Amino acid sequence: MELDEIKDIISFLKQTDVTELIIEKEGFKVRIKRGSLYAPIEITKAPTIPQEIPTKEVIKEEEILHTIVSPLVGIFYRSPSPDAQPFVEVGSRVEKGQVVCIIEAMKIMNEIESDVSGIIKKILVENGQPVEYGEPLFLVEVDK
Amino acid sequence: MELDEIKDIISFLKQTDVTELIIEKEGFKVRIKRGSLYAPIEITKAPTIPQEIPTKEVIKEEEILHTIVSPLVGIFYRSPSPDAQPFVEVGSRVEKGQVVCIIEAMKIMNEIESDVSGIIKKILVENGQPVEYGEPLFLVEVDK
Amino acid sequence: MELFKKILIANRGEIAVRIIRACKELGIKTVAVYSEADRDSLHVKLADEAVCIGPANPTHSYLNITAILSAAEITDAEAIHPGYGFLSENAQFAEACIHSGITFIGPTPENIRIGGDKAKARQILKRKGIPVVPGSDGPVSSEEACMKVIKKIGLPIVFKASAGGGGRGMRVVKEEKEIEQAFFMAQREALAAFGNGELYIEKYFPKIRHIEIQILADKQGNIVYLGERDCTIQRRHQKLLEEAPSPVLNEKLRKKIGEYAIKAAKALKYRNAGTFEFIVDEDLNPYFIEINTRVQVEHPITEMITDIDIIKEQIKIAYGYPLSFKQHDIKFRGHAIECRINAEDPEKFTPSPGVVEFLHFAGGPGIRVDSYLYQGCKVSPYYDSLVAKIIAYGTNRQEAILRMKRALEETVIKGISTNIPFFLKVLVHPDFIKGKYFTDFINFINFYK
Amino acid sequence: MELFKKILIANRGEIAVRIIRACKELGIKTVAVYSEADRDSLHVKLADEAVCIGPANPTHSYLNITAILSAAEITDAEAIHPGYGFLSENAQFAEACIHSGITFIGPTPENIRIGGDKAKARQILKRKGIPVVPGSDGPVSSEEACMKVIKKIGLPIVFKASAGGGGRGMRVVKEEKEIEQAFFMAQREALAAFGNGELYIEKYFPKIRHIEIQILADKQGNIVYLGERDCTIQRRHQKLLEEAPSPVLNEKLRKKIGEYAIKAAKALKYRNAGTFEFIVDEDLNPYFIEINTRVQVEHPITEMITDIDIIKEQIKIAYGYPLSFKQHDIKFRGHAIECRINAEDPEKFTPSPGVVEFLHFAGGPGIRVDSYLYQGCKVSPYYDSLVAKIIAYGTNRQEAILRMKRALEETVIKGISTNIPFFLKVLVHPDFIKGKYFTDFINFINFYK
Repeated sequence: MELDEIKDIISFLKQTDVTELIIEKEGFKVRIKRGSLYAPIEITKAPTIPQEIPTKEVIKEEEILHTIVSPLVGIFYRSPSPDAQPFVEVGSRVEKGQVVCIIEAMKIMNEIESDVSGIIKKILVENGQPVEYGEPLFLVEVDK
Repeated sequence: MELDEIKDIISFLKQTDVTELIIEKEGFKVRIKRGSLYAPIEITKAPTIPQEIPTKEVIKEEEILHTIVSPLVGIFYRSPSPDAQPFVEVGSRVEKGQVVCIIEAMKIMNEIESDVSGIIKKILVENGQPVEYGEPLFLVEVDK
Repeated sequence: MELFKKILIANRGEIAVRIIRACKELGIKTVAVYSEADRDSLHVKLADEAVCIGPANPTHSYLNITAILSAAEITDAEAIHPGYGFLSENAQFAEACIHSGITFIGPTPENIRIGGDKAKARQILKRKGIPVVPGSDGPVSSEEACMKVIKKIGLPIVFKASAGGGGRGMRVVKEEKEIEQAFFMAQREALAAFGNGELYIEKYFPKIRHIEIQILADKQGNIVYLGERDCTIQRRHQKLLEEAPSPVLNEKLRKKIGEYAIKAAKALKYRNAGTFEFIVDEDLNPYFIEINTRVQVEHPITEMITDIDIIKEQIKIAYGYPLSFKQHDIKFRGHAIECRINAEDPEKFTPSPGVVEFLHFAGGPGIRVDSYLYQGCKVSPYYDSLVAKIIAYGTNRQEAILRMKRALEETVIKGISTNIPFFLKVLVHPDFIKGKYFTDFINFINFYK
Repeated sequence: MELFKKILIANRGEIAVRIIRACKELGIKTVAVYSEADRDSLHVKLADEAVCIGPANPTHSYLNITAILSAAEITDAEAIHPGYGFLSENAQFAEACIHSGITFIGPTPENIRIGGDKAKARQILKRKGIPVVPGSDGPVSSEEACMKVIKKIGLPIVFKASAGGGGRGMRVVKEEKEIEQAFFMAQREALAAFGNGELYIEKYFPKIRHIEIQILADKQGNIVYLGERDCTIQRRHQKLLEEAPSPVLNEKLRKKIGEYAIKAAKALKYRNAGTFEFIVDEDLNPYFIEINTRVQVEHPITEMITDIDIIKEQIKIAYGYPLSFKQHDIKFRGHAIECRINAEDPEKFTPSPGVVEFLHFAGGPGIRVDSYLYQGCKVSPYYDSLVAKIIAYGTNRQEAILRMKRALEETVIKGISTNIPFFLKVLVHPDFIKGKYFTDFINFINFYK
């Protein structure tokens, strides 16, 4: 039994109400005990703006991909004007310092530059959507 | 199993609600216990009547000795009248059903009988002291 | 102010906590009593002293008169506050206190006896000119006696047990052919529940409101009423939500019913706190139904609108002080609502005992919480399912409703189920918002949405 | 009642929670803003929407005007409530709101500017016949100017910064030889703290009480005062415990100071909620000292004794409604005390951030808790150490004191240190109980017992 298998079991257990599990296998013994949990803090639903970030995916891919996040609150635009071409598409190559989008705050258009060089693998926000400070915008496969 | 692997497991566990994990493998045994999750409940000092029972000792000896507890609330008396001899002393032999003390409740003297046969090893309450329901009175070494 | 030095609280749960708080604010030492199941309960932690009085089963602990009086004796408590439930309406207990030289904080044993004999209370108050629900003059013991009464007042009627409470020994009769069976069923039920099969008859009103008047009476004979509480929102005769003032009473009617209560209390030589219960029909006619000779669960809503601490007044009256205010000093202000938070399934109303795994009560303006819960505490299956009372005050009814709503939305209780989802439905129901509801209101709440 | 559909709360902690509660009770949607350190904070959980506006450092989040206005824009908030602290007394922010078409819930930018220019406010109100502490007419810019003033009013005096607050830029002078150094030190401190070295002089009274008057002013020009708050219990100019009414004011003096505040508010064309601060000397002479152009931390004690919800009134006034009551409608009732529970060492007053491991607040009659704490929450080192306000109401001062004491004794906060032990010493101190204390009271509390 490998470490990854154990982790996998524990992750699975979190979704169940099992409190103790003992596995004996080929001279291997694992005992997992859960419980006496701190109650998870869910005072009320706290919807954040914008609608749910696909956290799972981002976190998984974050391990290998770089995330460009929003440095300010505002409206996300993919192109300099409604008729213009987007700054970048999935698959575009970007250089560090290259403008990848615009965030409008207080009627001012702020050009957002990539902080790495690499390939855009995913665009996480829709054109015209409001974004928070620190919100993930792009996933980039960084040049090695 | 390497130190790094163990560290890795511990880091991972921090994100879960697992409280105990035992892994035995190739003559290697790891037990990880997390804890002190629930804050202990100590709202305020809750002094009980009478003054503190020497709980530790009682619990230790309880494992081998039998405890005669008070079946009612009242005043504990060791003898039938102030001038009389006590019903029992440490070292006395008692038979099941033998009176070991009196508990006065509402001006009524209630004779308390031993529920086992054996030797009195300890008298836990002072003469004239108030006792609660269920309060330990005597420790008895039960006949085998 | 000279007062008792030490009071024993012969109760548990939120009302024991409530009484301990009042004592602390009066500088009085407190003795909690507890069963083995309640060793870690909040009232035990808050009291200055605590005495274990028996096992979990209340018959052998909270209803054990000898154990409680012994506990008072060994701790030198000068008085006992019985709270509500348990021994609070037990005349023998009140007498036993008096015989032991301990002050019973409540009405006289005679008051308690009358409160427990509903048919007699009806008779006495009727003679004093207080309207009672049309029905029998005292108990009816035969079918023929029943028929006579029914001929006079007409159907529908309801059989009630003289010793009754909580809906047991009650039977509604709508058609003549049901009379016989209903009579015997109610009699049997009353006998089984109260050891007393005596029944009386009342006219049955399908659309009523349940209005009760809080009174305070000192030993000098001064009596005041603290306005009414509207306890119409019930489920099987168990109150769930109360409000004060009632949305249907006008100033004139309030005064009229209040004065009935005073007259009744005078006739009965009533002492200490008490509640006179009335029903009010669709045409706003009030009829006396019964007396509760103890502090009520819902007393806080009266405290919120009158600024009078009923528990403290009970203690001062029991010590011998005259009331420090007269009827005209009592000013009503704003509106208060109480929700009784029960540990129960919000749809099926089945009890839900357990350990409270996470707890967060609402705070902020106008919110009062009376509860024995703390995070990590046990809600025992042995006792009442009431775990908290959330009380919302507002300058008007609308503010009180909206405040209660936001308070319930803020409240988080995990580990046990509660009826909070039920109240959230009540508070947005158009009939509730309009104040137009009767005791059958709960039937109009959709539980399965 | 027609009102804003959505309000953004440009604050955090207990005051953000307080404002969200008021909005919920008015049926207004709320937008919380938060820094990265506050992602799990209670105000974020309670609001309908929440926007992250920057990193933990408040300069880049809660003080970031652009980020906050952008957040209002993307969420379509119609108004912003600034709470206290942060941007609440920033005239530029109020103006920026107005320019963005967003209602600023607070006074006008002009009001805020006058509030921030203490020397000028003194001058204006003095001309209107309101007694101010004897001192300079406006700022003093040279040693010679100082000497002139001092010759007139005599020593001791205190130098204060025109832009000041929180005790910075303040220096007491008791002897003539200290004047020069004190002047330059105060100037340098004021410059460093506020970017403005302007000073003015006031007579220094060693034994004073700090009394403030809460006013409400609508856009139609109606102004009322809601009585005073006594904020004399302070440590280094930081208020710790406040009470209303003041134990030293009589009816006549209360009215007099209240009317000074109204006169001042009229002179300044004041709008929305505001506080006029006075000192009262040992002979009960009041002197105006400054204006606070925002809601105060201690506003709940006024709410308790007047039954007026100040935050709701602020919102209604900002929307354009006239006040729904006149001065003679305001009735004062009972007594209220607030203790500011800070996450700090109770003896050394050093901050104590951390995770709240166990939490149990007091409940029961007369207790209000305004807090952002929940069990498991983080108390961040980046912000103010105020974690909760416990407010006790009583029908009289004695009841309020005893109630506060029992509430603090019931309260359990683990994982962080708090100043609750300090308050427990204050509440039993004979001078406090007699109501005879001045701003130096804290020196008489023995911390090491």
